[in-house]
Amino acid sequence: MAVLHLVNRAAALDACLAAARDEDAVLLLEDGVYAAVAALAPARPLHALEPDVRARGLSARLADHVTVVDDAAFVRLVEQHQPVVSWR
Amino acid sequence: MAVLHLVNRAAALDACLAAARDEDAVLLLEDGVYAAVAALAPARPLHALEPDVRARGLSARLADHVTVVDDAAFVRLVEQHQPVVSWR
Amino acid sequence: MKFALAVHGAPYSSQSAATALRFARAALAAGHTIPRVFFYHDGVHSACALAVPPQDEPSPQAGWVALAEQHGIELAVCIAASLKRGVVDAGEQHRYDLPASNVHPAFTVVGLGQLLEAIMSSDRFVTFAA
Amino acid sequence: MKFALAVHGAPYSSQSAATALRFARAALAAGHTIPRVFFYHDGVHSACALAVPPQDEPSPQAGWVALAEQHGIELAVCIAASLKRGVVDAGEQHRYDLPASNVHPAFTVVGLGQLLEAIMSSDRFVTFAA
Amino acid sequence: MEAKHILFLLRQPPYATSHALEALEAVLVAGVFDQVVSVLFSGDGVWQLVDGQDGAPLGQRTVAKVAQALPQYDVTNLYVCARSLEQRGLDVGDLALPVQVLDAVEQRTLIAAQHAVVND
Amino acid sequence: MEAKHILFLLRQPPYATSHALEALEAVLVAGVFDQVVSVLFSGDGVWQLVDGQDGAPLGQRTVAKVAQALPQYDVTNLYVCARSLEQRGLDVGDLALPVQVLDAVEQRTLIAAQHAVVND
Repeated sequence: MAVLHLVNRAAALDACLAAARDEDAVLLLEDGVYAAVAALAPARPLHALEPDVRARGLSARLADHVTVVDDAAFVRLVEQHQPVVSWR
Repeated sequence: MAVLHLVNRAAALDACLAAARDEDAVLLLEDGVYAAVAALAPARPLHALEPDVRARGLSARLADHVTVVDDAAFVRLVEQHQPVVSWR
Repeated sequence: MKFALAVHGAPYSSQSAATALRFARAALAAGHTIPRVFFYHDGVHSACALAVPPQDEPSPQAGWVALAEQHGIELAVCIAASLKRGVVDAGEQHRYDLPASNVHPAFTVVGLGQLLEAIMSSDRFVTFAA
Repeated sequence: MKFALAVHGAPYSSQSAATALRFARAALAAGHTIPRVFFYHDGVHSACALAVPPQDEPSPQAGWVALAEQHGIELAVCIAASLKRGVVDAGEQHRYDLPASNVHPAFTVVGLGQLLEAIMSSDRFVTFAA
Repeated sequence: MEAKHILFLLRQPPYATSHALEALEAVLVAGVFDQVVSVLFSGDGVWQLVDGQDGAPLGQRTVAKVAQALPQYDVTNLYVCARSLEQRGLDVGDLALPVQVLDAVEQRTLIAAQHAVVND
Repeated sequence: MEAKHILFLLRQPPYATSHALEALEAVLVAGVFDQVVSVLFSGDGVWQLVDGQDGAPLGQRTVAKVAQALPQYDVTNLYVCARSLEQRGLDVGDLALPVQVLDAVEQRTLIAAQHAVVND
């Protein structure tokens, strides 16, 4: 099964990506969503948590390849992946 | 008067050095002392706080240009500098 | 599915508890069960009954308490982490001769074994890091 | 010299309070005075009277209390930061109808103005960051 | 008592912790003390200034709104680090309030002119 | 109940916070539950392993000593990230206990084989 990586600080994304396979999913949340900004986002598929994106005023500033997901979709990502790994 | 910069996380040293003048003093403390390790230390005079260095097992691993200081010398640095700026 | 959650951060110094609470609501709404939420490290501060949130801000604790009552979730506070941080129930108050206790009655103080038990008996384990 | 100190981190989630305590001892030994230590942000947890440190580890709070008594230091806890984190004295317990209070009597709950006053009236201001 | 030069060096991002909000509250209080108060946003602290924030989805106050109140409390020396903006792909057009952009040399001069620096 | 594969991913440096120590305590407890327990030290977590530590100057327990107790609690799958060591100028000779060095591919395989990952 593919792995779900949760990243709650932008600075932790590098370490996460070094340990993630192409088929694994990465969800940016909390301060991790800053890594989804166009100027900063690495070139691989990323998810970003909607309440965190919106609160920080980042909705219009994200890279094109970032998928914004709500809490219900966060739950579906957890259903579909194992294990769930947190990076900070 | 010269400035005293306190750095308590290694990752904050870059930002500190961008804001420090040559005559300013930089004291690494707490997790900041990891930036004093030979493999990581930038080429400028640095102080590192002795109890933090010793606890982490770093006494023999520091760069040559790092001066290890005890709490009494920390106090003297504060006497001799103004302002004191903290970076984390 | 059965989910086990761990909360590692304190309200106001981390979003950990707030994110976990929203996730828990969404998971329950999707039909999943959450037998236990384990509060570890600074996460134990969520159990403190003495916090007064700023006006116009929801109480993070009230959210947990309501969810636990509605869905039979155990709110488990790690004793090894809570005792040193001053989050104590009446039993510990008595044992250590402390002037008061402050754990909200909806929370239960437990040992670290309960974290492992929750992980072992669930389909997914999610840590909400500090 | 007169030093003002600010402590921003909680014991066990930051060395802030422990480093500040060692610094304060060294400063007093060198003949300086410290009229006030201001506990802000998560630093307010240092005032909680219910913490039980692990065996063989010194109590961070006992160190502050002893120093304050010997040298007449005001241990000032910021009310804006402490109330939301569940660190409350008897006055706030009464005002907000809380089940207990937990501020150690050696600490005083004050407003943010006291931080500015301490900065303005001292020769050096040192923040011990979280 | 002579007026002191007090700089608030704000480097924490908003929302994940209350450090940003609590530090801004301290700035507001400083504004009423008749000191020479300055604020420098740097590092992830520049995110406090970004336009379009809305704390509501997180049940929090909107941090940029608090920052916008600073001039009303007589805090008008508001600065932002040029390099921190650039590194994040931001410019002053992205910010919710007018602030003066400082390069590294200007920041060094600002810091060295202070009696005290308060950080978040 | 089938034995689960549980990985402790330890990335925090020791001493500044109690996260490292508390996470190691959880590993020790996990050791008695008859599960397949592994520990991966990575990022600043590798500092937990460095030889010559002494918590006494900080009034704390020595974290490397706690890590050294892991094998006695039947936790023998101990791994460290090769890149994290290199970045800090460290090699296995600097460490206080024997651990197996994993490259990035091996770490990905280890993580993907887990039922649950506990982080610090």
